[in-house]
Amino acid sequence: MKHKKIISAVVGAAVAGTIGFGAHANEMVKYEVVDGTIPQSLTGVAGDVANGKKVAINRKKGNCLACHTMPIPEEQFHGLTGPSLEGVAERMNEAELRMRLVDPKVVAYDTMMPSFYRTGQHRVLKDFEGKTILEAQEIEDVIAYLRTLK
Amino acid sequence: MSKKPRVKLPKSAQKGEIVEVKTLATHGMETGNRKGKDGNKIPRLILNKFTCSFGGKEIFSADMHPSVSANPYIAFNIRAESSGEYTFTWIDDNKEVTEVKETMTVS
Amino acid sequence: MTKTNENMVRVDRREALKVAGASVLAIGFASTAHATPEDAVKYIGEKTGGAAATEGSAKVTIKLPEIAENGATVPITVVVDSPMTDADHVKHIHLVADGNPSPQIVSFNLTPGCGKAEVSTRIRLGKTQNVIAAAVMSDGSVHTNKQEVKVTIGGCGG
Amino acid sequence: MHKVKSVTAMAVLLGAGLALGACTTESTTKDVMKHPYKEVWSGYSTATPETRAMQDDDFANPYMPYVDAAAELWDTPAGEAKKSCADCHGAPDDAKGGSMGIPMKGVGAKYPAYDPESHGPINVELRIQKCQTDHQKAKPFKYESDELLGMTGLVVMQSRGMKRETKAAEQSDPLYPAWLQGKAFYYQRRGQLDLACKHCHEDNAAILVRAELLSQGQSNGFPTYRLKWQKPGSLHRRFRGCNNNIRSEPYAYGSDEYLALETYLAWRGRGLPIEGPSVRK
Repeated sequence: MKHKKIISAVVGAAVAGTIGFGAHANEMVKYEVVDGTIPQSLTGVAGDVANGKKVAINRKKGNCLACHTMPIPEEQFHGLTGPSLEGVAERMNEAELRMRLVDPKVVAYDTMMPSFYRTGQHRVLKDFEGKTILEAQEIEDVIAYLRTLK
Repeated sequence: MSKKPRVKLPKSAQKGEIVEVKTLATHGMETGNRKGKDGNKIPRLILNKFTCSFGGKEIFSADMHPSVSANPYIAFNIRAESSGEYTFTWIDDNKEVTEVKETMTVS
Repeated sequence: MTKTNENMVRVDRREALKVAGASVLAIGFASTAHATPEDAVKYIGEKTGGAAATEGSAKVTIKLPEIAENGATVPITVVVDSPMTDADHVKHIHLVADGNPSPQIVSFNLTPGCGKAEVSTRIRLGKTQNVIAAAVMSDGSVHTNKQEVKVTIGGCGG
Repeated sequence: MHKVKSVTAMAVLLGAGLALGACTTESTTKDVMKHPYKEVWSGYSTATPETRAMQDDDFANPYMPYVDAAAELWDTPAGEAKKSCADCHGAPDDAKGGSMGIPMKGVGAKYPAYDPESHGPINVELRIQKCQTDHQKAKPFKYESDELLGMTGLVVMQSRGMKRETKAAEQSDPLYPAWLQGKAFYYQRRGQLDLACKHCHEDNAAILVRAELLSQGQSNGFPTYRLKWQKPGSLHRRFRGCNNNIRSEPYAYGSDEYLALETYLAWRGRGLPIEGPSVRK
């Protein structure tokens, strides 16, 4: 895939630099998009594989199984609208996965996949206004988990 | 709005014929396990008893628990013996009784 | 990945859903405690006075969808093989769940006047589990059978 | 916006003749008349045999006690005018439509209709309310009340099996502005999950999301008894539920936005038989 270089179009009121755990959604991490990827970790803290798997399964969080088949046989009913995530680590590197999770519309404008780290969508339910679906560290955790799917 | 239970009983039958009876009541069947918007448990309120009787004699009954779906549907069979009136009764947790009577002619 | 509507229309829902495993979903029972298969057996024992049950009895047929579209309303029919005479009939059919907050679902009380031991109703199942039907005969014998139902999980985080 | 060909975008282009893009204002008449689906199907066709059986047998259909109760209300004089529905329309199934000559048969297939007073679409629910206000001089049933659901079911039922029809997509039709508005709604992403109706019901219809087989989002089964609700419900309740699921602020029952969407959906489902009151998962 070839893409024009896009310079970080940052969403929300970005607070540069200092972000870690428990970041409030309206203090979003600034990130840079390079050739349709996000090379830099959002938090600088290594992702937790076990927590990433939990977040991926959780129907209120990643809910990845809604659309993707995953190598998690103990979970019943995997969705089929998206590609299977078995072996996804062979197909996408960390930077590509980060882009797909943070805001997939940058590389696939018509995708059904939610942007897990973005705010400002149209007519968001009041309880979720100004909040991202996942927190920055949760994004990193899910990436770490997905990287194990070889 | 009072919603009468629906009862489907054939108007007529041959003596000895086994006929199917279908009943459909309208009731929320509140389980007692749900929490309301205020965070408090919504008290249990279900239809707990259904009875079909003929000539004062019970032919069929059901003891229902919260795992019966809202708007309870119960279908069963009866053997047509003689013409007369069948009484169908539902009782809820507050002992409120709903009754429907249907007549079947047996020849 | 081809996603044209026309070639997907005839998807057999049951086949599609056989991508299986095990699930947890609550429908109207926001309860953490769930009955276990042991609770179900114990409950049946209480209801039948502890009579030894013939398990997996061919006399008891349970008709349930293999996959329930929604656990809130699952249609079920139970048929017990019995002549339903004064001398030999089914007295009770107990429906029992081994994964709901409590095992009891409904007990049907039959008489020879029923002519036929076949009953249908609709039940709530909080998750994938077994439904057990226990038939108590007029001679006191107990026949049971069970059937697993997969309860679907909704797509949106719900 | 930069253009990138993605798998999804490709799939959309390959998909069932989807000439309708995200833009709505520049459509030519020819474009807008094109059907978005090659084959239109009802949610009934992908329901399980058990759910279909519940719908097929009016006795087993748990919506019907509500309709029974509404049939009693139909004959009951109400309001200051002390008129019943029957006084003007005859029996619900009267082909001549009583003294006013307005039969209920066909209403479910033709609505939403144009309402000259509001200069926009009016659906069956709002029409019943308007009848109560204007002719019975009565307080209308509340939207989504048991009474209105029962009455809507009773009215729509008279059109069962009739095919959905609408001319709303024709520029000369008074419903055309609502059709355009509904179309814009259909293709607009919304909510924290950032989904438009079309992402599920056009791009991915008949594909599983978890255990949920996505439908075409057709309206021909409404009002419906939904197993999940364990209760009858209106199309606008379904809209609100869908919006909530994608974490988008829902609109009010009977709102202009939902009436426009209802008008547009009727067009997407034209030709489908009216099934209401149906049974759905």
